[in-house]
Amino acid sequence: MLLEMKHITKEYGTLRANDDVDLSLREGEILAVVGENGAGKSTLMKILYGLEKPTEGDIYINGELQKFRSPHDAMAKKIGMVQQHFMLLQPCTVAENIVYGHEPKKSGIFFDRKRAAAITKELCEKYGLSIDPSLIVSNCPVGLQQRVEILKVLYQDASIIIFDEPSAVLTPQEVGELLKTIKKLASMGKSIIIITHKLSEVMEVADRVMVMRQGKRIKEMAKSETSIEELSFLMVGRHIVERKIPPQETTGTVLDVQDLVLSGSDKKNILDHFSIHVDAGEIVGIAGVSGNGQSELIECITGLTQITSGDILICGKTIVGKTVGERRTAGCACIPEDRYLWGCAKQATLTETSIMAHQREPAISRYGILNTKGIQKFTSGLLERYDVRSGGLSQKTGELSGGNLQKMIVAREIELNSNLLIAAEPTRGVDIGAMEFIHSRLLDKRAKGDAVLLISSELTEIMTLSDRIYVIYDGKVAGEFRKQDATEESLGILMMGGESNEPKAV
Amino acid sequence: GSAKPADTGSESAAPAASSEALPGVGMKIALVCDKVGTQVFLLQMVNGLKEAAAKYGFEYTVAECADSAAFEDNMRALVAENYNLIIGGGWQAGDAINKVATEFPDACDYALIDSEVEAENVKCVSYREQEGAYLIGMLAALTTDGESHVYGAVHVNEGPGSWKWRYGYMEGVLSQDPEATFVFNYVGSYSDPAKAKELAIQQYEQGCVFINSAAAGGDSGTFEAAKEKGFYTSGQDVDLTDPANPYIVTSQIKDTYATMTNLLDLYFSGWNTDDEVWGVKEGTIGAVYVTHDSQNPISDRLTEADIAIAKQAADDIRTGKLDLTNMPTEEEYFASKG
Amino acid sequence: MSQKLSNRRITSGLHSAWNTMRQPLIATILGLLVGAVVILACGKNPLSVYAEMFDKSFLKSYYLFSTLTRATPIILCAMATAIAWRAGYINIGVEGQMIIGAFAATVSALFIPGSPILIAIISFIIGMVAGALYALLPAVLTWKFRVSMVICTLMLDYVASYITSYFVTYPLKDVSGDGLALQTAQLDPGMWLPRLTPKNTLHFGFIIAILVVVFMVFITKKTVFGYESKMSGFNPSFARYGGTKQVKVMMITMALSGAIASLAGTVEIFGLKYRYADSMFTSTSYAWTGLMAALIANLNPVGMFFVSIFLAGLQIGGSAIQRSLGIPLEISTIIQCCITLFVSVKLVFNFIKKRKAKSTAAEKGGEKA
Amino acid sequence: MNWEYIASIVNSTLRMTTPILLAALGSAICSKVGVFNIALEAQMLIATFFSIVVNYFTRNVYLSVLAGIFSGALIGYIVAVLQVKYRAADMVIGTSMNLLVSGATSFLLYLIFGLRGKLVDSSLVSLPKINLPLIRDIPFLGRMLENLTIIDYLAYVIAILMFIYLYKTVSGFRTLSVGINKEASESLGTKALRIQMSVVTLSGALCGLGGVVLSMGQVTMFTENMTSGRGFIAMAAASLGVSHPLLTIVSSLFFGLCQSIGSALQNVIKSQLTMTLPYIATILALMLSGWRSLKSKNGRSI
Ligand SMILES: Nc1ncnc2c1ncn2[C@@H]1O[C@H](COP(=O)(O)OP(=O)(O)OP(=O)(O)O)[C@@H](O)[C@H]1O
Ligand SMILES: Nc1ncnc2c1ncn2[C@@H]1O[C@H](COP(=O)(O)OP(=O)(O)OP(=O)(O)O)[C@@H](O)[C@H]1O
Ligand SMILES: [Mg+2]
Ligand SMILES: [Mg+2]
Repeated sequence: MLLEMKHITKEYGTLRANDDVDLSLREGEILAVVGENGAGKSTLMKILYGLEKPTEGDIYINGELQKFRSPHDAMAKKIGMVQQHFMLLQPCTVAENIVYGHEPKKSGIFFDRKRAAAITKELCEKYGLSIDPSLIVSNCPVGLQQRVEILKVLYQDASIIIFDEPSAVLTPQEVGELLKTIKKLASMGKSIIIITHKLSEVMEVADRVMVMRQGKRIKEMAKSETSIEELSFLMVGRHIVERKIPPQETTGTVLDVQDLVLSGSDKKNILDHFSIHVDAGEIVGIAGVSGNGQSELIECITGLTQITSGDILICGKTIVGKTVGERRTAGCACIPEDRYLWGCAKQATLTETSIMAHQREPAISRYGILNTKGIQKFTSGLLERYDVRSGGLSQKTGELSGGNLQKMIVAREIELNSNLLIAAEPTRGVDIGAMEFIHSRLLDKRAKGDAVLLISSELTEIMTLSDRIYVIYDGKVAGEFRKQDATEESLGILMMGGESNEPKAV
Repeated sequence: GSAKPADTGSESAAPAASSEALPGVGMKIALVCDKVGTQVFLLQMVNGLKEAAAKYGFEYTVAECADSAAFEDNMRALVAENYNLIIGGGWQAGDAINKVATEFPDACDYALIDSEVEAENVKCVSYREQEGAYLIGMLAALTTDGESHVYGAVHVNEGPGSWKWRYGYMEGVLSQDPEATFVFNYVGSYSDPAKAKELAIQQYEQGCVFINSAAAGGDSGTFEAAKEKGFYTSGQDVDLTDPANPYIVTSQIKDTYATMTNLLDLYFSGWNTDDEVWGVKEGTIGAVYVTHDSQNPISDRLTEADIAIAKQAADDIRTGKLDLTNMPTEEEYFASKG
Repeated sequence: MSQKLSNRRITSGLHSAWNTMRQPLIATILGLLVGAVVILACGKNPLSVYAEMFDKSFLKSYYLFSTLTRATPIILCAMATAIAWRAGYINIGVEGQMIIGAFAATVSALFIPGSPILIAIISFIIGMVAGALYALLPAVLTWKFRVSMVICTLMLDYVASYITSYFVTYPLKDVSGDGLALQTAQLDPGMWLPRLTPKNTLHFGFIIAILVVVFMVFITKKTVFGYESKMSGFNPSFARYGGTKQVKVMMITMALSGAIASLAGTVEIFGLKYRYADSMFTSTSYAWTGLMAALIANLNPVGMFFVSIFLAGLQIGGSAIQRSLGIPLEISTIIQCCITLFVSVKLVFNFIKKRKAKSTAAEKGGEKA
Repeated sequence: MNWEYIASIVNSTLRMTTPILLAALGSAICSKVGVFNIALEAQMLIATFFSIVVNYFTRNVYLSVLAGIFSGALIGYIVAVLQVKYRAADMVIGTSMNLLVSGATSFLLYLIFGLRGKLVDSSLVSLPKINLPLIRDIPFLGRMLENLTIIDYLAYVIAILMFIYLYKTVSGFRTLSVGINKEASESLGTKALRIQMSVVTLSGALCGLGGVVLSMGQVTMFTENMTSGRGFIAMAAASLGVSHPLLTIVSSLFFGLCQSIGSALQNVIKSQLTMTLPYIATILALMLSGWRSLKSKNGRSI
C-alpha cells in the first residue's frame, strides 16, 4: 500500500466531521471519494494534506507513520493537493505560479523568469497539458487556472495527488480534458484521490470508490462492482428517481432582453446585440462555455453593471437605469454564480445572510426597523424547509459546508416569490440529493407560472430542466433550441463557436 | 469631596524642626503648567518655586499638563484638594485659571505668569518681551555692521504671541539699520530642530547674517546651522551663549525664576491682585551683555561701543524715554508702514 | 415565572458581559504589571502609586466625575469611528471632522444673534452639518477618484487643524485679557450646557453621549440601515447584490460619522471650554483615544462606552499621580500604553480559549472511553 | 530669485527628503506584505534617541548608527509580534506605540542624563558630510549636493536595492507573494508569518536609519518628539508611491519639496496656511492618480 489512513477522527467542537475513517491507496490507482454535503470528505483530505490535524488516527506512507504539521510536510512526502478554492497568485504569470517554491535561480539569488517559462513549457509537454507560461493568471479562465494548479502539483513532483471537487467549476469540455489528464497521470504512475459529486465522472475515471456519510466511511468497492444507482443510494440513503417534466403552456413574457450591448475596456463588446426572452411558466437555459458573457449578462439584468445600449424589460416595464434594489422589487431574484463573492458574507450569521434582499419585506422590517422575532422565524423556516444543516441561527455563514450554503442561498432567492428567477450554477458543489431537491424547487417555480433563467455550465442540467435553450458564444446568441431539438452535439458545436450543426467544410 | 494628597509623594521643602517660624508652613502652593521638559522657561519657574518653598516653608506641587484640557482638570482638582495658591505658568494656563478663579473665588488664591486674564482675583504677571527683543534687534544690527541688510528670524508659531518678539526685534534692528529688511519663518512645532535648521539655512542663503531664534526645541537646530554656516544668532529665555558656539552672540532674557520668587515674596507680604507687566525696568526682561551679565566671552563682533549703545537704550527703556509699552498690533503696524 | 425568566436573562446577560470583559480585565492586569516594573525603576512603590491612581480616577466620586467629563468626547469619537468602520469605511478623520464641526458651531454661536438657547440648538445643528460635510469630502473623493480613505482622512485632519488655527490666530481671535491665547471669544453663558453635578464639570454632554450610544445600539441592532451597512462592511459585493445602495450607505455612514464627531467637539465646547481654542482637540487626542476604544471594544457600542471611560480614567489618574506623587507624566503615558497594548492583543483570551477547548475535548474523549 | 538660492532650496529638499524616504520605504515594504504599519513615528523616534545616547557615550559614529538601526528594528519587532503574530488591530498598536516611545524616550532621557527635553552636546559626533571632489566644483550641482551625508545617498541606493530584491530575486518574489495571497503562499510552504514579521522588523530598521539621519545628519542632537510627524508624512508618501520603491523616491522628494516651498511661501502667506500645503498636495496627487487609473480602466462603474 502506498498510502494508508487509519482510524481518522476529526472533531470541530462537538461536531464529528470524520468518525473513525480508513482510507488506502495503491500506486497508479484512482480512488474516488463520494458522499453528501458535509459528509467530511474535504476534512479528510485536509488532514491528509496537513491542513488540519486529526483528533485521532494515523497516516502511513509505504508503511511508515507520518506526522504532518503543515502542507509543507505533506509535500515533502510527495503529496499534492489541487484545492477547490485555487491557491494562486492572481497578478502573477502562469510560470511564476508553477515554479513557486522551487524557483530556478540565476547567480544564486535572482529569479530566472526565462528558465521558469522554459520549465513550464517542458512540464506541459511532458504531461500533455498546454498553457502559455506568460499569461497572467487573473486573465485565465477557470479551467486554465485549474490546469495551473495541477501543473504546480506536478512540478512539486507529487506522487499522490488530491483533487477536491475539481470539476465543480469547469465547463463540460474542460471536465472532459481534466478526466483525460487524470487518467493519463495515473497511467504515468501517479496515485490520485478525487472528490466529486458527479457520479458519471466517478464511473469514468475511478478504479475504486469510497462512500462517506455523516463523517463515516460507509462502503468501499471497485468501480466495476457498482453502479451510479447504487452509489447514489449509498450516499443519500434513498433512490433518486428520474423525474418526468410535464410540458406546460407559457403565458406572456416576463424577461425581455432587447439588443443588449455591453462594451468592454477595449473595442470589443462583451455582450453584443444580445436578445433573449423568458416567458412565464418556462425555464430557459443559457448554455455556453463560461467566460462568454454569462456573468456579465446576469450583472446587466440584476443591475450590478450598467449597460451600454439596448433595453431590458421585466413584465413589460423597462428596468434600465434602475438600481439593484428597484429591480429586485420589480420581480427579479437571482441565485449568484459565485456564492462567496455575491451570495453571502462569511463573517455574517446565518440570519444575516438569509434576510438579504428580504430586508424590506413587512415580515422582516417596518419603516426601516427590523423585526427580530420575524427574522428568526423567517430564517429558521428557511433552514428547515430547505434542509440546510447548520449549527444554529447564529452560526457564521463561512462555517457552513459549501453544499449547505448553496441550499440556503437557493432558499433565500426562491422565497422572494419573484416573477423572474435567475439561477446561475444553482447546483454547483451540491450532492445529488440536494441537486434533486434544488431542481424540484426550480420546477415548482415554473409550475407556479414564474419565469426561470437558468445559466449553467452543466449541459445535462440545462438539457433536463430547460424548455428552451439559448447558446451563448462570444457575447452573442449563437443559437436557440426547443427542448426536443437540442442534442448535446448540436449545442456543443455552437458553444465552441462552430457555425451550425453541419460539420464544417474542410 | 476633596482629598488630601498622600504624604509619600508631596514634595515639601520645609525642614521639620525650625518650620514653626516660617510664614508658609501648612500652606500648599501649586504651579500648573505645560510639561516642563521642553522649556527652560518653565524649569526656571519650578526652580523659583523650590527656592521660595525653602524660604517660606510651604508645601509645593508642580502639576504638569499633558494636554490643553488637563489645565482645567488639574486646577479644579487642586481647588478640591484645598490648595492655598494656584499659579498658572504660561499663557496656556490663562483660560483655565480665569474660569476656575471665577467659579471658586474664595476657595483659593490665584496667580498667572506670562499672561493676563480678566478675572479680578488672579494676580497676573506678564512681560514686555518687546523690550528684550528690541535690545536683541539692536545687537543684531550692531553685530552685522551693515554686512547685510537682510535680517532673519525663526520662530515657533506665527501669531500674537510671537508678534511681541517680531515687533521688538524689527524696531531694534531698524533703530540701527534703517535699510533693514526681514525674513521670518515659522517651524510650526515646538520640537523640530531639523526643520528649524533648514529654515535658518534658507534664510542664510537669502542673505541673512543675523538670525534671531525663538523656536523652543528648534533653537538648537538654528544654533547648529549658525555654527556650520557662520551666521550670527541669539537665544531666548535664559543665557544660551556658549563658549563652544561663538555665533550665539547674545540671548534674550525672560527671567521666570526671578518672577516666581518675586511673586511669592509679594504673596507672603500680602499682595493685591492688580495685574502687573514686567519688563527691563523690573529686571525680568533683558538681553545678555546688556542687562544681564554672562560668564561666556563676548563675540568679537560686538565692541564695547556697541554694547554701550545697547546699554543706553536699555536705560532709556527703564526711564521711559524709549517707550515700547504701547505696541501696535500686527495689522496696525503694517498698515502704518504702508 | 416572568421573574424567573428575567432573572435568567440577567444572569445570562452578566455572563455575556463577563465574557466580553474578561479579556480586557486580564490584559489590564498584565499592563499594570509592566507599569509596576517601570514605577519600580523610578524608585516608587507600585502599590501606593496604583492606589492613588485608581482612587483619583474611578473610586472617589469627585474624580470619577472628572473621568466621565473627559470620557464624554472620547465616547462620541468612538461612536463616530465605529459607525463608519462597521460599514467598511476606515475613517481616521474623526479629529478633523470634530475640529471643523465644533469650530463651525462655535462661530455660529458667537455671531448669530438671538435667544441663547435657540442659537445654541441652531449652532449644534450647524456644527453637525459642517462635520458631516467635512466627512463627505473624503467619501466623495473615494467614490469619484478611488482615493485611499485612510490617507485622505488623515491628511484632512491636518488641514482642519491648520485652517482653524489660522482663524483663531487672526480673524476670530479673542481680544479679552492680553489676547495671547489663540482662541475665540467666550460663548454667552446662556448657551452653556447645564452641569450635572454642582461641584464638578460633568455636563449635559455626557447625557448626549449616552443618547448617542443608545442611538448606535438601535441603529446597529434594529434598523435595516444598520444591517445593510454591516453587510457592506463584511462583503460589499454581497450587500450590493442584495439591493443595498453602496454609495448611499457610504454617504450616510460618513455623514453620520462626521456629525457625531462634530457633536464630540461641540459638547466639549458648550459644556466645558465655552470657546474654541487652538489645538484643543489635537493636543488632547480625543479622536485617537476614541478610535482605540472603538477597536478594543470591537466596535460594540456598549463596550466602547466602557472602554472610553476606562481610557479617560487612565488619563485622569495619570495626571493625579503626577500631581500628588511627582510621578513623571511619561510614566503614566507608559502605563496607559502598556494596558492598551495588552488589551488590544487577543493573545491572552485565545490562550485561555484554546486550553478550554482542549480540556472539554479531553473530557468528552474520557466519557466515551 | 537667484540660482544660489534655488540650489540651496534643492539642497535642503534633499536633506529633508531622506528621513521621509527611508520611513516611506519602511511603510511601503510593510504594505507589500499586507501589513499596515503606522508605528513609523515610534520606530524613527527611538532611533534618534538611542543613536544619540550611544554617540554620547562612545563618540563613535558607526556604533551610533547601529544603535539607531537596532533600536528601530526592535520596535519594529514588537509591532510585528503584536500586530502580525497576535493580530491586534493595526491602528491601536501603531497609535499606542507612537505614544509609548514618545513617553519612554523622554523618560529615559531623564533617567540616564537627568535632562529634560533635549540632549545637545558639543562632544556629539555627527555623520561625516560628503562633498564629492569633482561635483563640488560644478557651480549649481555642487551647491545642490553639498553637505549631504552618506545616508542621504544610501537612501536612494536602498530604494533601488529594494526594488531589485522585490522584483528580481526569488526571495523577493516570495515576499511579494505573501502580500498577494497569504494563504496560497503558505500552501506551498512559504513561512508567511515569518516573512511578514521580518519585513516589519526591517521596516523598523529602515525607519531607524531615517531617525539616525535626522538626529546625526541633519542636526546633531536629540530633542523630545523630534520626528514631529514625519512618520505620518512617510505613510502618505508610500501611499502616493503605490508602495513601489522607485515611485516612493519620487513621492518622498515631492514631500520634501512641498516643505521647502512651503517655507519659502511663508513670506507671502500666513504660515498656518502654508503648512497645509503638503497635505492638500497629497490629496490632489492621490486624486490625480486615481482619476488617471479610472480613466484608463474606463469600464464599469460601481
Ligand atoms: N473549521 C470547521 N469548523 C467547524 N465545522 C467544520 C469546519 N470544517 C468543516 N466543518 C464541518 O464539518 C463537516 C464536514 O465538512 P466537510 O467540508 O468535510 O464536508 P464535505 O464532505 O467536504 O462537504 P461538501 O460536499 O459540501 O464539500 C461539515 O458539517 C462542516 O460544517
Ligand atoms: N472560517 C471557517 N471557519 C470554520 N469552518 C470553515 C471556515 N472556512 C471553511 N470552513 C469549513 O471548511 C470546510 C471545507 O471547505 P472547502 O474548501 O472544502 O469548501 P466546501 O465546504 O467544500 O465549499 P465549496 O464546495 O462551496 O467550495 C467547509 O465545510 C467549511 O464548513
Ligand atoms: Mg468539501
Ligand atoms: Mg464543497
